[in-house]
Amino acid sequence: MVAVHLWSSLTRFTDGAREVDIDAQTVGGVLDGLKSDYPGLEPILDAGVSVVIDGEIATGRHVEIPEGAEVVLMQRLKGG
Amino acid sequence: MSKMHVTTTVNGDTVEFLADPRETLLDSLRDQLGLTGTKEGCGTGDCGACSVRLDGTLVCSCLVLGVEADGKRIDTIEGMSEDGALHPLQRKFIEHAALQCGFCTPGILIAAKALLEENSNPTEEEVRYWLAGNLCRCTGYDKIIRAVMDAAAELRQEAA
Amino acid sequence: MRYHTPSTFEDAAQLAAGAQGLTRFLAGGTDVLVQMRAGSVLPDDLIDIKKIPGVSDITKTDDGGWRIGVAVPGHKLGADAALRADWPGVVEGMELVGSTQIQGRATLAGNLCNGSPAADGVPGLVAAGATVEITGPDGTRTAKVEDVPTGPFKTSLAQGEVISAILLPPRGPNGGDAYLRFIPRTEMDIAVVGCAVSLTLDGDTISDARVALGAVAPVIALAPDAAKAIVGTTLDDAALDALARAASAACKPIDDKRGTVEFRTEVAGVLAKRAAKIAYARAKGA
Amino acid sequence: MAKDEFKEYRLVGTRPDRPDGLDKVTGRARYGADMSAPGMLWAAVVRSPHAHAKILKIDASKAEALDGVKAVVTRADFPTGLTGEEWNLQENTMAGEKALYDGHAVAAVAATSKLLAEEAARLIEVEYEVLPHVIDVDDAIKPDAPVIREGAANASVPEGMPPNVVQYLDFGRGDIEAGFAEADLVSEKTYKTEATHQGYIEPHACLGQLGEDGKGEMWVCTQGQWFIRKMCSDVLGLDTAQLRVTPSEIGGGFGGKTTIFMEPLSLALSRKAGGKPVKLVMSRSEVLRATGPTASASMDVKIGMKKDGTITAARAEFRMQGGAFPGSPVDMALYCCFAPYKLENVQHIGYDVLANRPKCAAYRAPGSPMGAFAVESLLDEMCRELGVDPMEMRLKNAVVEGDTASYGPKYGSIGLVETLEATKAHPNLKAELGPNQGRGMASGYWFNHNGETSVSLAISEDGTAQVSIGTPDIGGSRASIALMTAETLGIPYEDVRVNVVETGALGVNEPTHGSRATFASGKAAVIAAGQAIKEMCKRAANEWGIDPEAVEWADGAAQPAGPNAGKFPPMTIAEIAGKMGSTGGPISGHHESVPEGVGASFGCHVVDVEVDPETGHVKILRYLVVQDAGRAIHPSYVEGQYQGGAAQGIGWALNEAYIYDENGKLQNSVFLDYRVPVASDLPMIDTVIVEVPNPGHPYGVRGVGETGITPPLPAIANAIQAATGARLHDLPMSPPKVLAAIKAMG
Repeated sequence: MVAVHLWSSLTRFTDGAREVDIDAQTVGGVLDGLKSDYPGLEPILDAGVSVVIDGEIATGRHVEIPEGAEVVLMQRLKGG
Repeated sequence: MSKMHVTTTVNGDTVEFLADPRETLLDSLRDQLGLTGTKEGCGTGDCGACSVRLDGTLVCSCLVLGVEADGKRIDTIEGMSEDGALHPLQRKFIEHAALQCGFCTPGILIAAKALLEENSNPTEEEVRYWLAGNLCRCTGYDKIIRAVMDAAAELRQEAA
Repeated sequence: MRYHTPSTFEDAAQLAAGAQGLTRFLAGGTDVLVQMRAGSVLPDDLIDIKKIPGVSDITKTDDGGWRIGVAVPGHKLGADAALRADWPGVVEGMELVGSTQIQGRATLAGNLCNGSPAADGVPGLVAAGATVEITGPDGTRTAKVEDVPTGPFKTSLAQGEVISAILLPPRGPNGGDAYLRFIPRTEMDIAVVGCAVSLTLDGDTISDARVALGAVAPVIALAPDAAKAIVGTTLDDAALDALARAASAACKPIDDKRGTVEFRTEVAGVLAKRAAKIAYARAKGA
Repeated sequence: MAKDEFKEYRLVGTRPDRPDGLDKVTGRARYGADMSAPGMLWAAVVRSPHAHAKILKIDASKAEALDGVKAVVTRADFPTGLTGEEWNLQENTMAGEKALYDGHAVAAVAATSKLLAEEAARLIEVEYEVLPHVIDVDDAIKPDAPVIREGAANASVPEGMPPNVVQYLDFGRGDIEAGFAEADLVSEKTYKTEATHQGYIEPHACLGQLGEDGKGEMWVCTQGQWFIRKMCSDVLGLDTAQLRVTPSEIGGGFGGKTTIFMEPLSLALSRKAGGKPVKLVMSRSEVLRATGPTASASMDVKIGMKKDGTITAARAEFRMQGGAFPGSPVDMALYCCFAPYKLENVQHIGYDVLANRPKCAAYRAPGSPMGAFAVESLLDEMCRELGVDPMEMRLKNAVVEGDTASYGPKYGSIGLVETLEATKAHPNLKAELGPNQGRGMASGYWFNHNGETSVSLAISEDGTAQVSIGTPDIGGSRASIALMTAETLGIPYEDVRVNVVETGALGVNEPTHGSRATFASGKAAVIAAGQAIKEMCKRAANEWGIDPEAVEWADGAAQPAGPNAGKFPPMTIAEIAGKMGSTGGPISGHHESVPEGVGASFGCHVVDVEVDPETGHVKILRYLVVQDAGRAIHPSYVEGQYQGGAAQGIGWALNEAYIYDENGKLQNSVFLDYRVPVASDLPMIDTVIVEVPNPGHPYGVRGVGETGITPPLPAIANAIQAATGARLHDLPMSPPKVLAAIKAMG
């Protein structure tokens, strides 16, 4: 199980939960798990988010999530 | 709207072209003569990227008509190095990293050369005011000013 | 567009008088070419007056005044030490127009004929009491510089009329002038406020003065009350304050992208004081 | 990490001439508008003069009747059915039912000459029905504001929000009210920033060609050729691989050239004109009216502070408009605004709002400068009120490795404290100040970015190396990548040629954005060089008849690793390369990834100003930039990024702004009135490169391009207060505003 921290306005789709447990081993698994557990999140996740694992932005769906890692969902970062 | 025949000297070479009288010297240089080193940044005389010398005078070629060049002498960035040797200003710009994107560089080099011909030992403030009509958005001007001052020092040494 | 290069002002005037569509005279071109590029002015006939003999000359007249050719660019004006010694305020006004590159082309006459209320070259001429020689299809006349602009980008020149010279009066002894403008940056801006002061001293006392304001009204104009405030004084603090108040009171500015009514009004007074001090020092020979 | 613990390198950290320097000082370098093609046409664009208007009719018959006019396109020439950002891009390229801002393209024409194309454009008649418009973000967010587009809001926006809110954001942690209750001083203020433009000196330019078969080519000035390819393909309904995009040299971008504006128009015109190449070059006025300036912002910030300077809680509520389309950087602004501070209790709320302005693009650290203006200004005001030294306050609350960032994740290796300490030690802080002079300080932050990256390296027959990269060189990155490659291979810097290549030559690369080129392309080049080294060791091992594992690479040559490997003289790269045809073929390396290990960069700026109390004119006397570069590969170009960022920030702070009239028309669409700093406006810009190496990069690189634009806005506001006592809360701090603020103090 991975504990995923969400930003506040997403809690509308998670019955108010700021942190949700998802059964997944990878970033892709987390995103898919979020969608299936909380369908309201789907358009937001599809619009693009960053998954931050222990402070580092994951580089793709394949990235594995270590045991006990801190997982934070953020808007997708871009730059100039 | 008939075109006019223009004969002019560019970087020492006599050239001829046909110009629509509405066409700027900048467009004549770039589109008729293939001298694309002179750049257009604004078309209104506010950025200096199109700087050239017209009979020795520093001007914005976007504010000169092609037909006005008839019988005149024009110097552009393409003529700045002589016999394959870079002008000290050109060398110093590379050495001091005085360019990032390089788009304003030809105009600044032309303008700086005109300054050093008029004033071989300019102060930092004089360089800054002389180049106020040459916008650079990348460098904050610091390294440009240093490169011009250093080139001036080298030219003075050569002259001494 | 037809491009003409007449060799006399008479020919230039005839060309313009006979033209059917839109006509522009081309001297330095630093306004006309910008307008053509923006598509705001698309002339049918463009009359380049730079091939007329004498247009690039600056000559001292027999009475001790100056005749400035209409194609004299700013950098050439600035390089004339004798002219600068007589009328430094006129010269420094023109030198503030644009960049080094613009100075290679832009002319006093063009700056005047463009009709901008913010023209930096003009307040100095107005304060100096300069006139222009105008050639038209029916001959030549002269006019005061301040009578040329009639509104933003409008002039009193009739169809076919072209300015053929700018005439400065003799400076005379114990005189000095100065021009200051305010801009947000240090260079390359159009004046938000401009102020020229020309004065003559009798000992330490100002015997005669003219103050001209730019960018604070539809046209560049004299501010007679501002001049009155310093005539008869030694430019002491009270006179300077009165000058500032009168200069501010003469303003009829607008809010625009370059400044506000309040700002222009306030700064007109500040610049009038500062310009008067410089002109005074110059008159003293400092 | 102290400097002396540093690994010293042969090349990394030196300052050689940049490889493209000669081309750029001789006028030979070819930028967007410098390319021509046989049979080429010129294009011009017809743009809306209205801020918001229904397009009733477009009549191009007069234009089409001109001899030499070859094609006219309108939205009717584009495919339908696009959605999301693809639709946004298409709509921004060419207006459909409505013109959404002054300058929005409504038609385009191609003709045999530039002057003819412009004349034809003037003859295209467009009938409009003018609609009510809205420009200011605080007006646009009102419930009764003119509605710019129904249905543009995404799923993040709760029911009942005003109609122009298209994205809503709310995140934070801790107990914000409890945090404020702990404070000795709680302050809350509102700050506003106006839109500014990247102001690159090169206007957008492209030369496009597209045949009836859907195959096309484009030469274009861009930060990202693959982005251009994908976006043009989306907008025109093309197969992406059929379009080949070659980047020109680029005359500045700063984020503004990471997307499309008019590029699809040249392709659409080309297709309609029978496949003739079409050149399209924007005027400066078109650049300012119709490309991608940054957002304008209205920001409420509330902070609680103890007497000793400890921050107990912080709350930010930001409203930003990024034009008539979703995408203002309100999210980035919120992420960055409190990033330098350790916060237990923090809350962020953001609204992305539509207005009748051009679609914003990225601009150097998008969002971060606005947020910093609000937060760093308020912190300075609070330090004044409490009598706390602003530097000590920053040190006391500074984040360090392992801290949780205000926006969520934990920080890895960062150099904020080192940056602040280096600032504190700088002589500029001891310079004496005269009357009407004041000093201000502020911090800034940018995450930096990795992005899709693909790099190829090949060893040439003589042992020199070529590196193909996909990130256009916007400020000297060829030099830094050549340095790292040469360092790794053990060969001279001059033996490496770095080529920025077209879309056909590599896998997909993201643009040069997010301060990523030297980090990402550099890291990939180093890995690719490692692969080539491994292969060269193998070739030497085969030659020597020993195990490849027994060969190591040093000083540009294969060497037996230790005495057990046997005694062989080193085999140089030139020797190995010279025989490659007979020893197994070409030697190359290739790496593609989204590279891990991005290192964030903090900066601190200190500025001294002098304010004319009678005119409000602000003169910059002294300017100091201190920033963590991780490791400066080519220090001159790192300094250049610091200085350039500071100069742009100074312009934003003092005089740059989008100015609209009451009809929503842009009033300052030329450089005369869009006032970027000129040479005489600035002093020398002092720099200190702090080097806390990024463990995620083989040479310790952090991106350095963006952080530098962030601190100037608040630093100058803080300095103006120090000089005059007057506090400015709105940008730009132009003379009329400064004078009014001074007068308001009485």
